[in-house]
Amino acid sequence: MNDWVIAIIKVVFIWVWTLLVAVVMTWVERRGAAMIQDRLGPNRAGPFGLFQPLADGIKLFTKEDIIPANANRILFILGPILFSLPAFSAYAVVPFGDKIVIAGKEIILQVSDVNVGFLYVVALGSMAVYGVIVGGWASNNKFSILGGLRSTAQLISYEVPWGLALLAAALVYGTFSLREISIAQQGTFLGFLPNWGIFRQPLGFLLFIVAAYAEANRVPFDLPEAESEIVAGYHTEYGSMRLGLYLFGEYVNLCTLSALMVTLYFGSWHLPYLNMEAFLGPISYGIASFLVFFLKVSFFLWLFVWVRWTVPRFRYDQVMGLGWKSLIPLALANLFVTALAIQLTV
Amino acid sequence: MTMDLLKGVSNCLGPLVVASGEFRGDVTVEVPKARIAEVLARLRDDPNLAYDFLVDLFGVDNLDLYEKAAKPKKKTEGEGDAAEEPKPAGPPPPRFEVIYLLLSLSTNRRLHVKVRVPEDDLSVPSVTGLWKAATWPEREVYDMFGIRFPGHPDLRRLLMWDEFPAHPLRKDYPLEGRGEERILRYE
Amino acid sequence: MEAYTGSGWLLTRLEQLVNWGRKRSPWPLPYGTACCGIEMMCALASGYDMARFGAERPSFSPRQADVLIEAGTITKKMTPILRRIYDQMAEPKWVIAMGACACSGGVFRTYSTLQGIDHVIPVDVYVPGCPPRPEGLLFALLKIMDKIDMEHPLRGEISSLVEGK
Amino acid sequence: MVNECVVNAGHSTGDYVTINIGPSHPAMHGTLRVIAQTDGETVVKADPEIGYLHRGVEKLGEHLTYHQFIPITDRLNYCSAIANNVSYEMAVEKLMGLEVPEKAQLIRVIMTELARIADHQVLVGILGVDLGAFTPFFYLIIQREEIYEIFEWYNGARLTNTFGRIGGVEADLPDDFDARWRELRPNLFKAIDETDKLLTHNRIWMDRTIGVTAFSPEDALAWGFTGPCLRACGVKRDLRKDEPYGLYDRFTFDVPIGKNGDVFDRYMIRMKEMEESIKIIDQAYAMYQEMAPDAPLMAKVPKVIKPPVGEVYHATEAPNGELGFFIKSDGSDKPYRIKIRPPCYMVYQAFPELVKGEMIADLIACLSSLNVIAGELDR
Repeated sequence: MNDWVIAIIKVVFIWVWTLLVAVVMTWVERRGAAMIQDRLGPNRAGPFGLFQPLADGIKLFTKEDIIPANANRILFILGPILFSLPAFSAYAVVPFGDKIVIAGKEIILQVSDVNVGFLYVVALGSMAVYGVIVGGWASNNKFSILGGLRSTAQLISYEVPWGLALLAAALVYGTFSLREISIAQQGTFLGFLPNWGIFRQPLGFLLFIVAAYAEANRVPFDLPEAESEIVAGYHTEYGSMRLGLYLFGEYVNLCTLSALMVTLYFGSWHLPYLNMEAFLGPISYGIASFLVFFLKVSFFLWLFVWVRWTVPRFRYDQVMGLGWKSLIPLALANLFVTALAIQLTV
Repeated sequence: MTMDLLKGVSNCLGPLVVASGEFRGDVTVEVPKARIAEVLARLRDDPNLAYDFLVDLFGVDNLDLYEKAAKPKKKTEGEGDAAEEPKPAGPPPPRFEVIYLLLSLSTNRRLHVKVRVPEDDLSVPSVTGLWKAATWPEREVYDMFGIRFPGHPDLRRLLMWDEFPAHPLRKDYPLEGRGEERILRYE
Repeated sequence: MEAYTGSGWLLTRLEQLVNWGRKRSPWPLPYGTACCGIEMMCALASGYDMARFGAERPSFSPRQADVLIEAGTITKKMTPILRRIYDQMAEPKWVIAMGACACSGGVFRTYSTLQGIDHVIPVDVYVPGCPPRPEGLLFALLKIMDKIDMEHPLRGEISSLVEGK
Repeated sequence: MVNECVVNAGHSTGDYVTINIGPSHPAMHGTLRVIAQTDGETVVKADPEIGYLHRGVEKLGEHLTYHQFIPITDRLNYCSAIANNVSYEMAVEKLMGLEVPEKAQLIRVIMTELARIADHQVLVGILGVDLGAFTPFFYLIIQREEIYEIFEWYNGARLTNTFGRIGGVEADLPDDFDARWRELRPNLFKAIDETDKLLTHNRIWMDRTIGVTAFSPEDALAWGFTGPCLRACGVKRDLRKDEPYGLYDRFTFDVPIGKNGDVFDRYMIRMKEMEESIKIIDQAYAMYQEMAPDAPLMAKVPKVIKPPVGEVYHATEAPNGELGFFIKSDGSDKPYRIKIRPPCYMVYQAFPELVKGEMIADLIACLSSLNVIAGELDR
């Protein structure tokens, strides 16, 4: 019974946390863009415009819900849901802290420690493409279908280097469980570096982050919704809260990807050269590990915003070229070298 | 300098020059309408003149000008009524002009070549074969004056919508239009 | 039942919340056809920064926009397209006619120019000027916000629901 | 039949998909429309449709007096209204045979070059936005606001300036031009520099622009290209150098040219021309400072302008290329016929040729780099 309550609390906590981060992210994105562009950004809704996402949400909720006459109704409704659900679900296996001991009971800060958490994340990551293609197709709009097609091609192409980079990481840690990977990153590597994934897999990390940007449809890979080319891409015909779900799902996606990056390559909740567990109490250690994790995630979230407002976007064939001609060979080489190194050292 | 230019042009074109003039340094030659393509080709290929760049091409409606000349005292104010007024006696001079602005990139000299188009034969041979630059200007002249250009690859209206009933830059078309509205059928 | 209909407390509060949301997030559809489009750009850019009022994320898809900023001349050739764009926008929607041409045709009293977009679509705020300064557009946006404040978005729906039962 | 392609852009035929881009499309600048036949992402055929901003300017000109037409010219290329004003005024002055005082000409040069900078800033900014890089646009617009301030404080309008009069200019440069220019000048360099750093050597930017919609000089001349688009193809032609009007023969400046005539070259030409324009302003302002403070600003012009019967064509180098005014006078106070030769009209008609076989994203990049301003395109 007690375990059930804890599990539910954890699920609710992670939902609320993800939702909150996604909401704050929309604010960060706008204010961040404004900061980069020498503007102020939204500052009327609440203090520093913090309630801006709330206002957007209320407005989108109360807006007329249009389903175009020629659209496929069922799929049109299904699209945004298919898009945003996997993004939420993927979070279930990502550890957001080490453990917390309350009243003698040790609680792992992770919704569920699946031993194939890795595969689960990859599988759900590829689910998101259905939301895009279904939405794009159901809209019965040429720009939407173009956006949907671009997205499909892009996601499928980048799934491969993404998966290969993950595979190399899995080889290094010898496990598919994200929690075990996190724990394995404690201590130092080669005596002076933190024992983080990025130092064991530098190329893998680069491949992962490029592929993650493509997976998240962010600049420079925002072709599915390339504003100046195909209006709004797959969600051209979407208005009201359905659009809200698409926009929201994107930020949740960013959250998941950032969390994954931190878990795999940036030592999850570990601080470099510092074992927090040694001098913090059981409760404060739990909180501190969560905060460290959160700080690292925030940096990667900000990186998404930063990159978005700095670089132009690729062209369709260049995206494909980059994916198939550069990333996949590199990822294969990375995997091979990793395997070789492990074989030699073991 | 302009005299040299005029001489050079008449040497090149010979009897094709119907009339020529000069105003503020701009030299204008008038040539017969039917042979405009030949004239422009000759001007372009002549090594001394080398008018190798078509700057622009446009039409002029001389309706009011002739009416004013016929009745110098009374100035017509409303162009809308001008069409209904009786034409002056005698064979009317050609109503429209099409003017070609040429430029020589090597010598930086310009030349206006003019053809006159009577109202009963609204067609001028197309020069799109010589310069692709003439494509849209010819369409525009067709749109605005109704002058056709046989030989043009795609002579459609350019600025007004396809069903527009008039040619707006003609002098007998009122400035504020005749109340045309564009109606689109949605599917 | 009283609380849900008429000017009950709950309804009024809810309406205020909805109005606040709409007011703070008027996503524009920047339909800049001519000179005013450049001034509209300036209003969106750093110097004037319309995003302060939440009017960010220019939505070129009419489905996603709230405020149609019609900046510039509408010719008769364009008229049906403007009408269609307006029709495609989801309720609630507002229209700003920016500039003399959009308001009345401006200096272009000619055969091809529509003499004011209010011949084809309803306009909420007119901004005079040829072109108006970006401040003019910002003021128009504030006027739209005032207008939103005076609306009762839920009243009609809820009372018809209640009375229907 | 004619109607079917209007809003719904026709139906796809055969193997190709017809995509209607515009007129309300983020990259179409409000009033352009391209009906593209595409094979996947590749454009097989593009058919631009114009006229959505045809306001009847030429017809209107026949009903306005010579002075009244100046404000209408503002609304041709609204990114650089002053260049249009000056071009029109010079055409009328040529028609009248007027000699404009030197000081007025210097003021014209200063203002025209400022307008050129403002125009190029918009182009570069919008090109960035259309390729997905939003930030340079904002950096450029900030400096553009400062140029606007100079305009505004000279004649009261930010955008549609109605600068100058036939026969001269209406007012002397205000006293604190010196201070303002000294403040603006480094900022302009800074904005150009920042944009340069953000874009020019950015790998993605280079991939997106170099070699995209390249055009040969022969084709460019046959299609009637002028201005930066022609220079990008490698033809050194600038009316300020080749047919110097006004005082342009007194200034030293370079005419940057490109090699391939692709989007990157068009972008680079604009970036370099901004710097050249600053050079010209420096020289013109130095010459202006040497003039007597009470030197005349206007030629002797009658109250009512009635030019002699005749027809003239006068062209100037507007930011987009050769902007020419053909004016036919019948001796009355109104022009008998005004024909405007807009620079981007000729450039844009080659659009189908330019984008054939390129991708949809390139179509957008190409359109932006041509700087098609609907106001002067459709008139």
